[in-house]
Amino acid sequence: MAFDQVARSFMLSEIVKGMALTFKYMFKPRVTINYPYEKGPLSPRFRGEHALRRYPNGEERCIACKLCEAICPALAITIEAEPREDGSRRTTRYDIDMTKCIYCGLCQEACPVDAIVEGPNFEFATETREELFYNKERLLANGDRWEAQLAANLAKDAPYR
Amino acid sequence: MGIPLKELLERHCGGVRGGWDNLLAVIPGGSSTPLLTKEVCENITMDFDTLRAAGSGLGTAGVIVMDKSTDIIYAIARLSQFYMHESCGQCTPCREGTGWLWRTMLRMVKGNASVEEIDMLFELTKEIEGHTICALGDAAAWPIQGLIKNFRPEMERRIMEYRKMAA
Amino acid sequence: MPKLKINNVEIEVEKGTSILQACEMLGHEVPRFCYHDRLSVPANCRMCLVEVKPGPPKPQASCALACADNMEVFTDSPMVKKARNGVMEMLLINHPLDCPICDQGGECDLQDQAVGYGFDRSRYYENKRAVKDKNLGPLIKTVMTRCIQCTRCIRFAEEIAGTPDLGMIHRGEDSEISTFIEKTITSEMSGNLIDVCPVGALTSKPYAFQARPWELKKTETIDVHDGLGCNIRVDSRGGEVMRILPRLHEDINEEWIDDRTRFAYDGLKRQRLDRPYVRDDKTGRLRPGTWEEAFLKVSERIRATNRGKVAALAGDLCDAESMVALKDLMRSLGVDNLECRVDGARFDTSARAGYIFNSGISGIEQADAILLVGTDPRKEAALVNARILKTWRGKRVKIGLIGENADLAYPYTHIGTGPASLEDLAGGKGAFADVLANAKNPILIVGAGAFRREDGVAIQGLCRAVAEKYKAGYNVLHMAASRVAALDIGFVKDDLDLPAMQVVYLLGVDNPDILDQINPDAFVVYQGHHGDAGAMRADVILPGAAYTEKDGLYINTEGRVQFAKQAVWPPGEAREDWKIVRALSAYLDRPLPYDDIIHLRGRMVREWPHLAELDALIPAEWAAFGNPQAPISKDAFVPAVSNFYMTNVITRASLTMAKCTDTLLKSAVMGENGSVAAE
Amino acid sequence: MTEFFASPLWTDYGWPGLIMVGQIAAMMGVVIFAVAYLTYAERKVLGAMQRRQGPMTVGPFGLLQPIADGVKLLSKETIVPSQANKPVFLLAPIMLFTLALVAWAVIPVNAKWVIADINVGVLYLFAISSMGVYGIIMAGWASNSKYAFLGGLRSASQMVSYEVSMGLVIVTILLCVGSLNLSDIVTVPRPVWVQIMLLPMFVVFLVSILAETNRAPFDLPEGESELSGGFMVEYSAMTFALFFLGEYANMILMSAMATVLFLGGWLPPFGIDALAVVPGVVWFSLKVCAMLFFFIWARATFPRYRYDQLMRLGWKVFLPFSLIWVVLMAGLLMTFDALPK
Repeated sequence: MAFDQVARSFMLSEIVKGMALTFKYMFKPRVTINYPYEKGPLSPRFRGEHALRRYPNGEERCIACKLCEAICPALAITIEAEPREDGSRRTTRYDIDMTKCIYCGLCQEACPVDAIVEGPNFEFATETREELFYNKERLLANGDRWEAQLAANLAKDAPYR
Repeated sequence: MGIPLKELLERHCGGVRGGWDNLLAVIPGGSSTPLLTKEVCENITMDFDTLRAAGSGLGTAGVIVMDKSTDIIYAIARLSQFYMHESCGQCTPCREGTGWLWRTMLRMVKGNASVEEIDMLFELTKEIEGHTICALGDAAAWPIQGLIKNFRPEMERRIMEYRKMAA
Repeated sequence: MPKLKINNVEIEVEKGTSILQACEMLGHEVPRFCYHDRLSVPANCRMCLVEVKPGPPKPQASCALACADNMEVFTDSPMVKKARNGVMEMLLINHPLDCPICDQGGECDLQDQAVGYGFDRSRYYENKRAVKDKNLGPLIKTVMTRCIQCTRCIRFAEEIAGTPDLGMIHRGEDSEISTFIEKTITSEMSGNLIDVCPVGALTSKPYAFQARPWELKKTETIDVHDGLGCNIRVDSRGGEVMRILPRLHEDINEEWIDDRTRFAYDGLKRQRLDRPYVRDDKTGRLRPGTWEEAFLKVSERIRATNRGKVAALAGDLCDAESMVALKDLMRSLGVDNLECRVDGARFDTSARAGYIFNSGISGIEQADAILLVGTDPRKEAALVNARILKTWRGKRVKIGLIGENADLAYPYTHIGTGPASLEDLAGGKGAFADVLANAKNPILIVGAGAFRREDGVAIQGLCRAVAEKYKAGYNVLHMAASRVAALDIGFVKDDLDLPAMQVVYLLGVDNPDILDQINPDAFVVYQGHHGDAGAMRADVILPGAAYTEKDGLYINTEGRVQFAKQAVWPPGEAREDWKIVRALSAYLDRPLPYDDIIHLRGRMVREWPHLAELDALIPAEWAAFGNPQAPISKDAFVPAVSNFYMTNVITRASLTMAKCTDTLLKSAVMGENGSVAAE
Repeated sequence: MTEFFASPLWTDYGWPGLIMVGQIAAMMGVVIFAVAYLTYAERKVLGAMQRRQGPMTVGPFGLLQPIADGVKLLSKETIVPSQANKPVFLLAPIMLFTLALVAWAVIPVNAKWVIADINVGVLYLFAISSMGVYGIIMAGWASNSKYAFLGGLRSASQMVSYEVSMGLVIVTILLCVGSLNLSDIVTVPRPVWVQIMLLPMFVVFLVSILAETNRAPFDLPEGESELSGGFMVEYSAMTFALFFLGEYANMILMSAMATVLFLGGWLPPFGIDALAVVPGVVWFSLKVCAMLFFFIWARATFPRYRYDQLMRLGWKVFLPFSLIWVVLMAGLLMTFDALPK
């Protein structure tokens, strides 16, 4: 063992250095924020709670092509469809099991009409599991609630798609 | 057969309107063959091999002569319309392609197009040519090919003009 | 035998083979839209272009070019690739590209091939063409804008279905497929247009937007709507049958199925018996009960009844297993009143050759003269009719018909309407007798309906006489999927006195005629899957499984044994039929000696070894059957099927079939158009 | 009544007893309050060193967080595992907590401010703190869980190991002081060179009290990442809270012990008399706080020791080192005639 190593070990220099480091850090600015009162910035690509969007005229976008259902790696999406009265293709059931969802965003990628999107909302904790089984009404309501931001996010991301 | 084109036109057909120098282009074989410019017409003979070598064909040998008063792009566009109308609709390239050609040509007439579209148009004719059951597809393609080969500057000029107008 | 090279691999093919077929043999995929194995070749889609040397310096349509010696073919040269890319671009410019809302999405030829040959963006900025949708009736949905004018549908309607209802109108860009003119399609095989169409222009109307191909469970099984045992694929999702598609079987259905087979599946979801019912003693009405209650009631009544007064009848849709189980149970009780000919037919069952389709369905193609007796094959077995049409188109065979005049999609000689004409033929009289006599390979197709009369056995004998006289193939065309199996296992009794029976066990019997013969005081047990005529008459209902819900053996009219697989589970408390019989046997203290289907099959094969020969056509030994000497009435043969779309409990419960009956049979009478009715 | 208050029963026993009870209550109150805010301080300091916020939500700057935690733990259900030895299981946390409090009886927080100024204070303190290991072994054994059991075993050997060197450290102190009374230890003056010589012993003592209180980097008995909580894995609610309180009370106790032994107790630092205007109890508290800060600081800095390293350090480094130092100190004191009279 080299002399300086022994010396260092006896002088506890590593220990002192380590403690000096932590002590120094104590006076550095905090990197976290006081979450529920302050919020950090979100990317337009942030993948939060799902929403089903509508066209500006109120017509729902989803055309029941089932591509999101097909691509969903967690098998969280369930769709049933049939012709609507006017003959157009629409879902009769659009369920997302949010307990299964892994927020990969593939449904959004797959959607040819930008109907299913993952919005900026991440505060949707619930008290019961049942509340996390989203149905079509819930998803459309989400879409209506977040539409302004969803549209803005999509527009921001559009040049890169 | 084998008669020089110039002799055919000048001696036997009564000459080009306004004199030989007023010649713009000649379509040597009916409407379906690529056109020949005046320079080529100078000393070409009307037979299969020579015309093929010049990038055209004898075809039906129905010679169409255009003098300088002709809007050459419009003339070819009119031919495209003819072929679109005559397409029977049986095989795909001709059914779908002739309409596309005509519509693009219409825009070319006005100049409402981009320069790249001239290349696209040429490629398009190549996609139709040789891929159909009968020769109507080829026939629709060739006049446009002749136009692009020989009168591309004219087409580009028109596009630029249109742009200026629009701006 | 031309020898040629494809992609530098030498191959020798039969004369007349197209290059496309030769490429397929070598495993080179050649894209195509208009070409279809069973249809004529128009070579108009131009997708199958290949480079051929020697030849003009342009690609050739491989589907229309026959192989010749010393050809050199390239399927993946730059020229070919470029040509196909060009054609694909042309196909797509006026295509709406609405795959997300198209039912063909996921199983679309255009989609698949666009992946291989398409460009990733469009250069076409002009307006796209839109085409008005056509009304093709209640079965086929059209989105004609998606049509790529491959004309497969036109050729199918004309060549396979024999109903030239479709055609192309206008020309050039404006050409579109249409019906002649503003009519619906009247073919009973129209559903195949959906399969034939390479894009989403023609899709299934009842299935519209219901499911995607990738989410369906595919079960390969056998159809029971007619006696042919068509090979089908049942696509199901969860516990629901979503659609039915044909499966290739060259000797039965080729790759077609008729509309009843394809579209009657919604009948499987309606009017189902999903729990046992028992007739209440006080009110006299059926009320829901438990299995225990039902079994106790049935076993009580059977115990209390003289065994000679108990009968069991097997209906049209039964599998062989349930009939064997029922027969075993009845035998162990000492009951021999078993009958499967619930349509009222009478014929001699002593010789197997006397009740099967001896020539085989594909054997029709070898025939050079066909005599149809008391049958309308178009309604009774549409695919047999298609096979006759194919034969007729191939070599213009002479076809004769004894029975009611009908539109059969091909010309035929109408010989007569009753047995008298048959007697004439047996005696060598009449013009068609010469045809038969001169034919090398004549066949006789007798509809099962011809035996539905008092003198059925005599008719059968007469037919045998005709067959023997002209050395013709003798073929019975059964309509019930269960019939041949029931006859093979001996589920028959010739002199059954049904009105005298006090307990009648109906295994899926819903034929009103035979139900009317049952004594009104008799105790009736109905085991089946639909609440139909039989269930209405029943005192106890035991809910069974439909053909998509159980594994079972079926023997088709040719005597071919086929295995049907379970696709979905029976609804509610319903169970597989043989299991119900097995459970009942325990209540009667005669437990059957098998607890699972493997042992039951083992027991079946021990007694009838031919049941183990799956999908094999075993020639039946020719023997004397029928009685030509018996008295014969002069009555004309009565058609067995009046409404093609309503032949059994499933079709009667089907909304789609009801719509077909409504629109196709009432508005446009089938048989009004097209082919010559009589020469 | 008056005769009762005049009687010796009251003057000799009643009144002093009452005062004693008052003193004990006050001491307990202070200690428990200190424990509560020690947890808060720990979270805040750890947070700061990791550049986080720490508790922020309950009360201003999260100051009410310890109370919220206490309420939460109190209101939860106490779960006793079905296979556990119930009496021992429940006794263990009570014992641990009680021991942590009992030791405070001899700690002088100021001149004459001590509940029981006994002559053998050091021995008492040492004995009581050593008994803490029984609580942990009992908990580990009674839980009937392999994690708890393993944690208990580790704890036993760890505490025993470090008590040896701790004992030697105390012996060194006693050599310098010549009394077992804790107040004496504080007040007997030490020459500067003695203090310098005691510095290595202070380091040994610091490390040993870390190990003795199962604090990081010697928190092997708990070892969340390997034993999922160690000896108290099966404890919940109030029983868990008692362990928690006991452990933190022990920390404070050990800090107080270090203060008394090495840092001069309630005396102002560095013997500066001018600072004596500040009451001794404040100096005592400040010194204890500094020690506690060291505890937290060490936790923020060092990763957990491996078990064999822990044993090596205890037996092969500290034990020989402190033995040599005891002999050395004794020799020096003898030589320079600095032994206390």
